[in-house]
Formats: sequence, C-alpha cells, structure tokens
Amino acid sequence: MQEIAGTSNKILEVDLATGSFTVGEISEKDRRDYLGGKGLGLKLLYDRLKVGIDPLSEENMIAFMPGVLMGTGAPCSGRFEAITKSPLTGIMVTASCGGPFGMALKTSGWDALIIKGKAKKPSYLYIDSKGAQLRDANKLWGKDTQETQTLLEKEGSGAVAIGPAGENLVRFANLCSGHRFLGRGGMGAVFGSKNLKAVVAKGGEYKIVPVNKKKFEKARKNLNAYINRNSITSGAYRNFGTNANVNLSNAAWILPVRNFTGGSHGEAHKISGETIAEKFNTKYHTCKPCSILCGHKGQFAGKERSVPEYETTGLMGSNLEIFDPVALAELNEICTRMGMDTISTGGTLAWAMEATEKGLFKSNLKFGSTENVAQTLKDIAYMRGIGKELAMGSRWLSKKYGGEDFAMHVKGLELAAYDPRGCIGHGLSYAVANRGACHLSTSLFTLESYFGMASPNAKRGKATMVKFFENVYAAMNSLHICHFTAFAVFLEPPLVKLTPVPMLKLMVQNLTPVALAVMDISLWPELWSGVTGKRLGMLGFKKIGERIHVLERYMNTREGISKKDDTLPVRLLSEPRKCDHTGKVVPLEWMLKRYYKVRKFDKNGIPTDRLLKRLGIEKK
Amino acid sequence: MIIPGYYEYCCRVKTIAGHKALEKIPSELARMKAQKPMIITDKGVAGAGLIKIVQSAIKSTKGFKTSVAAVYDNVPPDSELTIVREAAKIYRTKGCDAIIAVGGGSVLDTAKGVNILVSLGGDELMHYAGAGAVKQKLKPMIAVPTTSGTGSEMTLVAVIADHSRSVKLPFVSYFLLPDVAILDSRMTKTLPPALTSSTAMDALTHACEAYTCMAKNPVSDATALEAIRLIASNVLNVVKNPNDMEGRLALANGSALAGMAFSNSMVGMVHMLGHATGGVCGVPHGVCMSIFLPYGLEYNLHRSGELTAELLLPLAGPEVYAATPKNVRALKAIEHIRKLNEELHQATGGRHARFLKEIIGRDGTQMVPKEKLPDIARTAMRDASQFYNPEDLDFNDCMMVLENAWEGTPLNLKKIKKGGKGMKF
Amino acid sequence: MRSQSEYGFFYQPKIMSGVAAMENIPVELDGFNARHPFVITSKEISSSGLAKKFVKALYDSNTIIGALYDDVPAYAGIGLIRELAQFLRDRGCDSIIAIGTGSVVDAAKGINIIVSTGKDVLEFEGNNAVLGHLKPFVVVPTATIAPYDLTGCAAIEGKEIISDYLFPDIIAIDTRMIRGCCSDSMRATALVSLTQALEAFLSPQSNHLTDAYASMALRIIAEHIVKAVKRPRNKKTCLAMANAATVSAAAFHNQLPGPVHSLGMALSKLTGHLPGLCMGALLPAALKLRSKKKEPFRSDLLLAVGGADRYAESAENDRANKGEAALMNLISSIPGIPQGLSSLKVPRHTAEEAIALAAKKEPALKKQDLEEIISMAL
Amino acid sequence: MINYNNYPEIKPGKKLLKRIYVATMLFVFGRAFQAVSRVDRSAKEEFAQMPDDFVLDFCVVPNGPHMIVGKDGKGRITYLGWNPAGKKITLAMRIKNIEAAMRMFMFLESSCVATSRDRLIVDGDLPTACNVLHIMDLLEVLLLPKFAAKLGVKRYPKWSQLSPLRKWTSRLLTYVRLIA
Repeated sequence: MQEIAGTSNKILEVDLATGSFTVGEISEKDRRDYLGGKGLGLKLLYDRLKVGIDPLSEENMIAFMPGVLMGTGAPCSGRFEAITKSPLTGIMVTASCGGPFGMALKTSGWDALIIKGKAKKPSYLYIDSKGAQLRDANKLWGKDTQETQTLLEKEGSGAVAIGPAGENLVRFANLCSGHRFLGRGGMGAVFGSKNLKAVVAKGGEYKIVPVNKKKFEKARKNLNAYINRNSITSGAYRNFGTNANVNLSNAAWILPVRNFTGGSHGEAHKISGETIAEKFNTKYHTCKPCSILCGHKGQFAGKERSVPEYETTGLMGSNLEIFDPVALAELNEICTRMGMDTISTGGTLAWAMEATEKGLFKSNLKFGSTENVAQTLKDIAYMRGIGKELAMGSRWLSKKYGGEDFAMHVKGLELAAYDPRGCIGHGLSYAVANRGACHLSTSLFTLESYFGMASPNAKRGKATMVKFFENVYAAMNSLHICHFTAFAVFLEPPLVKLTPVPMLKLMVQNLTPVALAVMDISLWPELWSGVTGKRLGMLGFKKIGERIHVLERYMNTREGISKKDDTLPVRLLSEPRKCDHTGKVVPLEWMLKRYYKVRKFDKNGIPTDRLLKRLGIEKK
Repeated sequence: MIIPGYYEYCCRVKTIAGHKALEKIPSELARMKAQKPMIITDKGVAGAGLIKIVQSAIKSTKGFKTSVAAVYDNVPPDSELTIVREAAKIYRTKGCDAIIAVGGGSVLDTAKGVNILVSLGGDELMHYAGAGAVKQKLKPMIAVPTTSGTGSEMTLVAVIADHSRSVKLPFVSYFLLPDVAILDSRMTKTLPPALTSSTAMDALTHACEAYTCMAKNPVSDATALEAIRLIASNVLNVVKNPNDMEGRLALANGSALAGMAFSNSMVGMVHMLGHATGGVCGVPHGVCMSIFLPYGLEYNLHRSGELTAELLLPLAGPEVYAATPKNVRALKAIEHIRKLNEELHQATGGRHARFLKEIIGRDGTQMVPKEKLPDIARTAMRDASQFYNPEDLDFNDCMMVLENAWEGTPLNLKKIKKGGKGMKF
Repeated sequence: MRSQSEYGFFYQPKIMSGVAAMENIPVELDGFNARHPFVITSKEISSSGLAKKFVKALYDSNTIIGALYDDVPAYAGIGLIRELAQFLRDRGCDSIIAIGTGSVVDAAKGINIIVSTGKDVLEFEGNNAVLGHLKPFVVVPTATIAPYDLTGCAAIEGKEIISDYLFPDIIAIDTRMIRGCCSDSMRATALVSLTQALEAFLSPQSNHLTDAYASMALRIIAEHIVKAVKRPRNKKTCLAMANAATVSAAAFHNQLPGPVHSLGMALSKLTGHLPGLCMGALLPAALKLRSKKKEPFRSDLLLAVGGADRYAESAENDRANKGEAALMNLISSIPGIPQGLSSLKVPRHTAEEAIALAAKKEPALKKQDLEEIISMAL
Repeated sequence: MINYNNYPEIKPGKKLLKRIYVATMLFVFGRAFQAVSRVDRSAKEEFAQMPDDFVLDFCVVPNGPHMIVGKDGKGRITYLGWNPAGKKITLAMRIKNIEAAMRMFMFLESSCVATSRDRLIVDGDLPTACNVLHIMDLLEVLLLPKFAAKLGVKRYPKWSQLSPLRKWTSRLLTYVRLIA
C-alpha cells in the first residue's frame, strides 16, 4: 500500500453535468493559512463560488474535506467536513461528521472533493484514487439513508448519502454517512438539487503517516491521557452519550420546553441519558476512530435503535413536550432514515404546534402529543400535504403565516437545545454564529451553565469569550478533530485543573482577555505540526482560527448578512420564562456592540478592510 | 411650505364623489350596519325632483336590502327646535336606523339635531348644547349637498333656533360630522347659473381664506390649493354650460375640499363682514363672499401677501403666474378674482353682484342701502372670524372696507393701519 | 382624464401637530368619554426617556393611565396582542394610546380589534372587514413614523387587515417626540414617506381628493428630505417630515399600493432590510420603467417636486419631463440612498421571491412590471 | 405571561408651580377686568354690548384655576373670585390644558395665536366672547409695557385709535383700581 506523508494536497473537482473531473493541487499558502478541513474548504469555495447564487441551483458547489489528522490515528480524528451554501439559510454552511466516508475519501488519496453542476438523471458518484465516476442511481433513488448505504457497501468503504428528504429538497435534509450525519443547513437538499443520491469512496488505497512522528506521538499520548482523565469525555459522555446534558440543562434552566417558553420541566429526567442508559441497555455506536465514545444504541421496545443525541432529545422531546424515550427513539429513527436534521425538524414542528395553537396555521399537531408526529415527519420528507410547507423550515413558514416572534431561528437556522435566556453569552454566540443559531461555534453554555466558569447572567466579557472560542473552534474544526476533545484540552492542563473553580470564574469573568490568553491549547497545533511537519504555535493557531471565522463572515456579508441578521428570535429578547422569576431576557444589543468592537467589524457588523488586510483575506 | 408651531386638523367625513356616487349609499349604509334610512330635506330640494334621484339610485343598486323608510321634507330655511322634534318622532315611529340629509345648511343642521335626539334619547336638545357636550357615536348619517359651496357637510357645528325662548342653540362636537358626504354631479345639475356662481365663489372664498389666515396648516393648505385650482378653472365654464357634468363634479369636489380646509383652519375678515352683511340685510352668504373676497385679501396684503401671491398659480394658471413679476403676484391674484367676478357678472346677465350696491332682492330693491353700513360694521365686530384674520380690524377699518366694497373701488393700501409684517403661526 | 364613475376619500384621524400636542390628549379623549387609556410602547422609546415625557404631559389632567406597557418588541406577535388585550380588559381601560411606530401601532390596532369586537384579530383578515366602531385610539408618533402606520391598515403576523374603522382617532405629533436618532433611520423613514406619497400621486386611479393630499406631501418632502437626512435631530425638519407622513397617509389609504411599495415591503420581509431602504433602491428603477413604457408623468409633478416657479416657467409640454428630472435629482441627492438592489446585496432568487409575494398580495399589480422593476434595480 | 405588577396604573401628577403662576395671572386679570370696566371708554362700550346675565368663567380644564367675572345686579362688571360652584355661567372660555395656559400667560403665544392654535374652547354666546377677547387685548395694551404688549396683540393701537393721553390715564386708573 502506498503511503502519504502528512497530506496528499490533491483536490478532486467533479462536474456532475458532464461527469468529468479535474485534479488540482492545494497551494502551499492556503494550507498554511487555513490548515485544512473547514478552513481550507471555505477558502476553496471562496475562490470558486459566485455571489448571490441560488443554493439549489446548479451553480452551487459542495466541498468535502477530510481532516488533516484523519487516518493518522490521532484521538477522535475520524471526522470530515462538508461546506456549501445552505438552501435553508442562503448563506455558507459548514458541517462536521464522524462517518466512514471521510476515511474512505482520505485513503483514496484526496484531500478535498468539490462537486458542482447538476446531473441529468439520478446518479451517484464513485470515487477512487484514479478519480470519479458518475453512476446511475436508479435503483437507489427513493431508498432511505441506511438502505442506500447497504446497497453501496460493496463498492467502497465509506459513503455519504441522502434519504427521501434530500431527494425531495426538504430544506433541512441532511447527509448521512454510516449512522452519523452532516446535520445542519440542508446539505441533503443540495445533493437532491444536483440529482446526486450518494458519493461512495473506495478507500484503503493509501496509508497516512505523520511527517514528524515523534512530535505527533507525544501530542497524541497527551491528548489521550487528558481524554481518559476528563470527567465529561471519559465519564458522562462515555457512559450516557450527549444525553447526559439533559439533566444538566434542566437544572440550569436552559432546556428548551414548549417551543422555548420554559427552561426546565419536571418530566425531563425521563429522557435523560442516565435514564435511557439504565432502561434500554445501551451499547457504544460511535465514530471511528474515537476515544470518547459518545454515540450509543439501545433496545427500544424490542428494536435496536440509536439513542437520540441531546439535541434531538431537547428539540423533539422536551421542546415538543414529548417525554417518552421510546417514541423519541422512533422519531429519531425516522429522521435518520429519511435524512433530516433533527434540530431543524424539531424547531419547525414546535413552531407548527404553537402556530396551530394560536390559530395562525392549520395542522393536527399538538404539544405533548406524539400522535401524528411520526406521520408528519414522513410527510415532510416526501413533501406531502402540510409537510410540503413544513419542509421549508420555520423562517419561511413564519414569513408566510406570521408568528415570527416564536419562530426559533437565527438567519434561518433553527436554534439548538440550549435556551440562551439561561446563558446569555451563548445567546450572543447564537446571534453572531456564522451558520445561524449554531451551538458549536462557541459552546459557551458549557462554561456558563455546566462548569460555572463564567457567570451565565453577566454581560461583561462575553464578547471577548465568544470571539476567543469562535476562533479556536474554527481552527479545531480545520484539523479536524472532535469538538468534545475541547473538554479535555481546556480543562485538563495543570493550570486549569489545579485552580479552584470560583477562582477560575473570577478570572474568566473579570480578566477575560488575560484568562483566555493563558489557556493552554497547544495540543491541537502540535498534532497538526506533527502530521504536516510544519511549525505551528498556539498564537498562530488562534490567528488562523480568526482568519477562518472572518473569511466565513465576509463570505456571508457578501450575501447580504449584516447587523440586522445578527439577532435572536423576538421571544428570547423580550419574553421572560415562567420558570425564571427574575424575568431575564438576552441583552443582545449591548453585547453585540462590544462584540463588533473586539472583532474589529464596523458598526453594521461588516469586517473592515483593515481587518481583512491584516488577516490576508483578499477582497472580492 | 409653512409648518406651523402647532395646529389641529380633523376631517372625519368620508367623501364619495362621482357621477354615480349616489349608488354608493346602500353599501356605505351596510358598512355602518344600517338599512332603513330616513331622508331629511326641504321643499325646494324635493320640488326640484332631487329626492327622486336619490331614491331611485338607492333602489337601483342591487345586492343590498336598503329601503328608505321615511322622507321628511318640511325643513324651513332656518332650522328650529320644533321641526327637529317632529322629524325625530317620525324617525322613531318608522323605525329608521340612519339619516340621509339632502340639501344645504339648514337641512344638515336639522339632521344633526335629529341625530342627537334619536341617538341619545329624550326630547330635550338643550342638554347637548355647547362645545363638546355630545361625547359618543351617533347614528349613521349621510350628507348629500345640493349646492356646491357651503361646505357645511364638513362642519362639526349645528345651530338650531329655539323660537319659544328666542335663542339659538349651538352644538359643537366631532360626532356631529356626517359619516359620509356624497358629491354627485346629478345633485347640482339643476342649480341656476347665478346660484352656481355665488356658491362656487363662496367655496373659493373658503379656500382662499383658509390658505391666507392665521390657523392655516399644511393639511388644510393641501385641500385649499386643490380647491382653488378646481373652482377657478371650472366655475366660468359651468356657469356658461350648465350641463357640463365634469365641471359640476369638479366644483362639487372643490367645494368639499374647501370645506375640509376652512372647517379646520377657519376663516378671516371676508367671513366676518359677510356674516354681518347677511345677518343685517339678509343677503345670501355666497353673494357677500364673492364681493368681499378681493377686499379681504387686499386688506391683509402686508401680512399675508406672500401667501396671496402663491394663490395666483392655482387661480390663474402657470402662464399668468410665470409672466407676473414676483412682487406684484399678490396684486395680480386679487385683480384676477375681481376679473372673475366681472366675467361671472356678464355670464349671468348681471345677476352675479360685483359690489354691495348691485345686490338686488327679489322685490327689486337694493338689499344693502348705504346707511346700513355702520350697522353691519358693528355686527361684524362681534363676529368670531376676526380673530383668525392676519390683521386686526376695528370699527373704522370695517367701515372703510365696507364703503369701498359698496362702491366697488379698490382699497387705498396706504390707509390701512398696519400692525406689522408677516404672520406668526 | 380620470373618468371613474365614483371615488371615495376618507381620513379619520384628528391631527394635532406641534408644540405641546400631547397635553391636548386628555381633552380629546374626554370628547370620546374616555379617561382611562391603556398605553403601549417599545423598550427603546421608554429607555430613551420619551415615555416619561408622555406621562409628564398628562400631568394635571383627569386621565389615569391604566398601564404603560413598554415591552412591545420589533415584531409583535398574535400571542402578545392577545395577552395585552386581556391585560387591557383586566385593567378596565376605555381607550388605547400607542407611542411609537411600526409594531407598536400595529399591536395597538390588533388589541383594539380584540377588545372592541370581542373576536380574534385573525378573523378579520383581508380587505374592508366590517369591524364597526372601535375604542378611541391615539397614536403619538416618534421619528420613524411612516404613512403606513397612520392609515387604516394593520399588519399583524404578516396578515393585513384594512378597514376604515382601524384609523387612529387622534394623531398627536409632538415636537418632543419626533426628533430622529440618526441619519440612517431618518433616511429609511423619509424614503417610505416619499414612496407612498409618490405612488399615490402617480397612481392611475388618482382623483382630485387624493391628489390634493399627495401633492402636498410631496411638496413638504421635496423641501425637507435632504435636510432631514443630513440633520436628523433638527426639530423643524422632523416636524415637517412627520407632517408629510401624516398627509401622505391620507392619500395612501385611499389608493391602491403601488409596485414600489409592495415590492419594498416584500423585500424587506425577506431580507430584513428596513422597508425604506428597499423602496429607495427600487424607486429609480420604477421611474425609469415608467418613462421606458412611455407612460407620461403628470405635469403637476414638477409643481409638487420642483416648486411653483419652476413649474410656471417651463413650457407646457416640457413639464412632465422636467418633473421627472427634478424627481430623479431629488432622489439622487438624498445622502446615502442605496444604489440599486446590489448595494443591499439582494440576490436575484430572493428578489424573485419578493415579486411572487408582492404579486400575491396586490393582484392588481402587473407581474411583468414588477419583474422589470426588479431586473432594472438589480 | 405579562406580570401585571410591572406595569402599574399611573395617576397624573401635579404641576404646582405652573398652577400657582396661572392662578396669580388669572387673579390679576380678573381684578383688571373689574377695574377697566369702570375707567376706560371703549371697554365700557364693549361691556355695554354684553347681556345682563353675563357671567364669564375663564379657566383651565379640567381642574382649574378659574377666573369668574360677571355683571352684578346693577349691570356693573365685578370679579367674582375663583370658585365657579353655584354660579350660573353664561360664557365659558376654557384653555385646554395648563401647558397652553402657561404659554399664553408667559406671552410665548399671543392670544390670537393661541386662538388660531385651538388652545381655547368657547362655550356660550360667540359675540360676547368676541367682546371679552377685545377687552383682553385692551387690557394687555394698558397693563403691559409696549414691548410686552406687542407680543400679545396683533396690532398695537396707533395714535388715531388710542391717544397717549387716554392710554396713560386709563393705564394709571386701572392700576390704581386693581390694587385698591
């Protein structure tokens, strides 16, 4: 087997209209400036995409980027990134996934796959080291995500596919690889619009070896040790999956209840990770390779099903007031097979339920009732009946039917399962996150509500925190390594580990820039330089993160995003919750002003020319 | 445009204009949830066959259940309490639910009185007399003016005489405004030329004074300017060709617009003198207006000259306006009004009076003998319109203006006592 | 010319404009037999101290404010409106005062419908709903007042309710309340006024009555718009612009909305830009389309925009062209006016959605025209 | 859910200083009415035109202050105090609010501007109201120095209307009567 030292740096560009492909090389400069994964993918699309195109037109492109660490055996590195223009939000969307397709693509010798154009008939794409082949997908069309992958099993070691939802252009349809997803932003619809059912990669043709083995091994060992020591990564998540968040969120009043009208619920324990693990005999069901092992499956009423992730539990469970784990697992299974994002689906259903209650919209959905929900999910996937409109997402629905105040989305992307009225810094993060209401751009709720390292109600310092974590996570997603390694990387180094939490809180809240500057995150850049053999320090790593974030922001501002879009649903800004006697809402305006300032954006939220120049982003 | 420091404007009347506007009555009534209107009018209007037009228009409109439940046509030229009571009684016995007033000022006043009684109950109008005593929505009321001039369909005042105690009861409330005013060209078609000219000049006066007096405001200016343009460009044509329906409609529109303007921005010395002349000598209102208008503008020249100059454009058209140097435009406007009077005088065969001495009553005598002028001046000094006039007037000033207007000579501008230049708003 | 068989005109509000206008509210409410108003406004207005000024203005009167609800957000949903209606009932108020613009006024209209008719707002969706007389309703506008707010239309949850009964009964434009905050908001506001006045003026259904109001609104706007945008805190220009909005509301309510207004509203909804900016970006295109289609402008456009002297001096057949030129000149002289939709970064597919939305809402508009306007503005 | 307690009822406050000022001015004007009716020729003429049962209530709505002036049994004008209770008012002139009254009595708005700004509601016989306003104008001319009176009236009387001799005698006598 051939070896690739570090990265292959080869781009495979496929034009579906003709089935032809070209092979290109990623420039040295881009690799240095954008690391790989998310950052590099954005840069490649920045060079190729025209401004103002319709995301569902053939002009749109989708890029798949296996991470730099992929295949090297670094902990939790089995992830790849996809980047495209979202049909749900109309701006750039990036998503990360731990399915087998990443490894297959990387070991076929490609560091980037860019798909453009539109196939004349339903097809799927076969990829090996020689290039790409467009194949007829007649027998696959109409099959769900799991069936499709089973049918493609023989052709390659990893595939990414859409279900019926993607074929029917449901705006929040996702891409499925294995049983993991490129969830948000409706990438499935982009596939559907291109008549592309799946991409399968042969894989196993190359072996990836790090350039600087010694350095890499050292960093790998350290990170593994951290992960196995950290209470979240080696405890809560390993045992109960992300659903361990349910109890934490419920206690911190950030669990969405009844379309974000409440922050906690007495029955929430019924769907918590702990309860599910105990009742349904769960087993691991994870990405590969992985050291955290957060994915689980269990026996639900005699059927083996994936345990819903926290976001699914939050948005399709407590947010719809459904507290039945079996029903939840079934709904999760339907979304899995149809290929739909559970967060957006849950958010849209919650809107529909509330709008029905208020008389704005006609449907047979009701809070707290599982009746009709399963049927509605299928209707959405097949664009039948009311599903035809629900499939457009809550922004579109609320613009058509009214109810914009309780359409819980930012920039069109539905909110994840953390109510920012209980963690206002996270509210700012939702408002300014590049892809919409994204919980992963900073994950500030962990700091504010779970670990108590920042005050959830203080406005001060939040702008700086949001900027710092956005940068770091943007860089992290370019390595590309699992988001949850951040728990280990941030919490386990001696400085943080040994300082008492109240002291930490005091530091983070009052001396934010200093406290964040001394955080030791050097493991991530070390892994990267181990694999590529190039030098990269912590400062460089953060700067690259900033560059990636600002580039994405700049691409979005070219599409018309500005301050007017950096906002939260009216409900979060003006409606206090019943559970919260202090009547808190998110003081967004105050924080936003400071955020723009620390970000060096102008008052309207547009990156200044000086900033772009400093980061070396060429204006187009 | 002048935006005064403070003003109030209100015109709550829905205006419907057109050659077939009457046909809208049923739908308007339906909008107000009424279908059994009572028509109030006077003998003159009924005699001219106008009520028949209204009734057939209501009947011919399909899709509505509207039926006229009663017609009361006994309104005298001076509205009075007993008549109001009588009409209210008929309204109640016939079970009506709306009022249509067809006619001029007295008909409208009577209808407003009836409306107070039937909406608020009782037989005693006295309780509701005065400013703002009526404080709730009354029954639907539609006004159909039959002269294009008075603009009384736009006013919130009603004056009803109580002959038993020989007092005049004033009623002032926004709820007295009719809900709808219908301007239909058929209603004014039969108006004789002399009456057409005097009512049109009446409306023109409303508009001119509204534009040049103290309480002017941008909204009333808007309507005043359009009113002047409509009236000045159409009145002569209509007087010459009484069947010019477009012209008739334009006049009706102009008069309604003028009504909107003057009921909000009030009027000045032209009305002050006009009211007095009418009161003392019984001269029709419109006739006095056309005579006094140029004098009023002339008297106030040092105060409102610039505004008067602006009136030249709608009065005489752009050609004249452009050809006139800036500093004499005001004088030109006054001259134009005099010329208009002159032309109307000729077009009506001398029946449109140019000066006070030319006003001839039905019995052929002179209605305003010169010795009555002091009386008129004294009465004028107790008329409220003077407070809206840009320049102060005392008895002697009134006399000077009256004497000139009697003779038909222009004012001697030097003799006017000037309190200052320009106006404060 | 315009020979319709009949046309209507209606403008319900009593306008009180200028110094100490708010002090007159108690007297006017008393005329409606109302002494217990329910006041709603938005957080921005109350935090900038304007709500306090309002309360002070009511000192020494018999008017007891039932509640001053100052949390109306920029989007007032049906849920909030229902809750506020219940609140009003519980407090036993007999009238409504809205301080502000946009969502505050719409919410007040919605509340009024619920408490006066006893039915829900959504039952009245559509044109000319028969509402019957509602409770006395006062609007105290602030700087961002657009004509739309002062008409008998209410936009609630994206649905439009149009009725003569929905007009405010009293509009109190007070010099203390209408000073603008910044050029940006003033520009957006002024452009809405300009668009609505202009479209009412140029509408093929225009009549004498609406003409009077529309041309006056245009005159005031033409005189003050540039200054208002340059110096948004100048009391006099703010008063003038608020007056212009009020006057053009009278014309706007009695005319069908034109293409620029409809498209602007639709675009604003889809992109989140202020409606005024969208309209400003579309306005030149719409005017160009008009001259391309050889639909002559009215000659008195010049009178309204260019002033009496220029109008009178021009030759008769030249006036329409000069009017158009004057108008274009005026629009381009507004500082910071968006240059076409591209400066607002509106992509074509969004613009196409806006066309569909506008065409659906106003079936009287020709879809072809809308498409041409959009493609010219892009 | 709306927390009703956050939005309490607001009772109107008081503007005490302004009330005191307006009340004082009304008192002076009331006394001056009485005084001028006995000294000035043209004022006498105006009063003569008024009906015999004339009682004027000049006030600020809704809570006062008031100024009541009327004809007594002998047809003489007298100041009847500040309490309208129990008096048969034939002519009410109401200023719509205290702020408007302040503007009038601080001469920010002359009486004619105030009238044209609709600050006054007149309830009763209009011709009599005209007489009252004439007298008010006269009082301003007599009581105030020329520069101040000029702000209040439309046209400061010329020599031909009011000779300095008459003006000064009337002014002096009115002041004497006012204080005495």
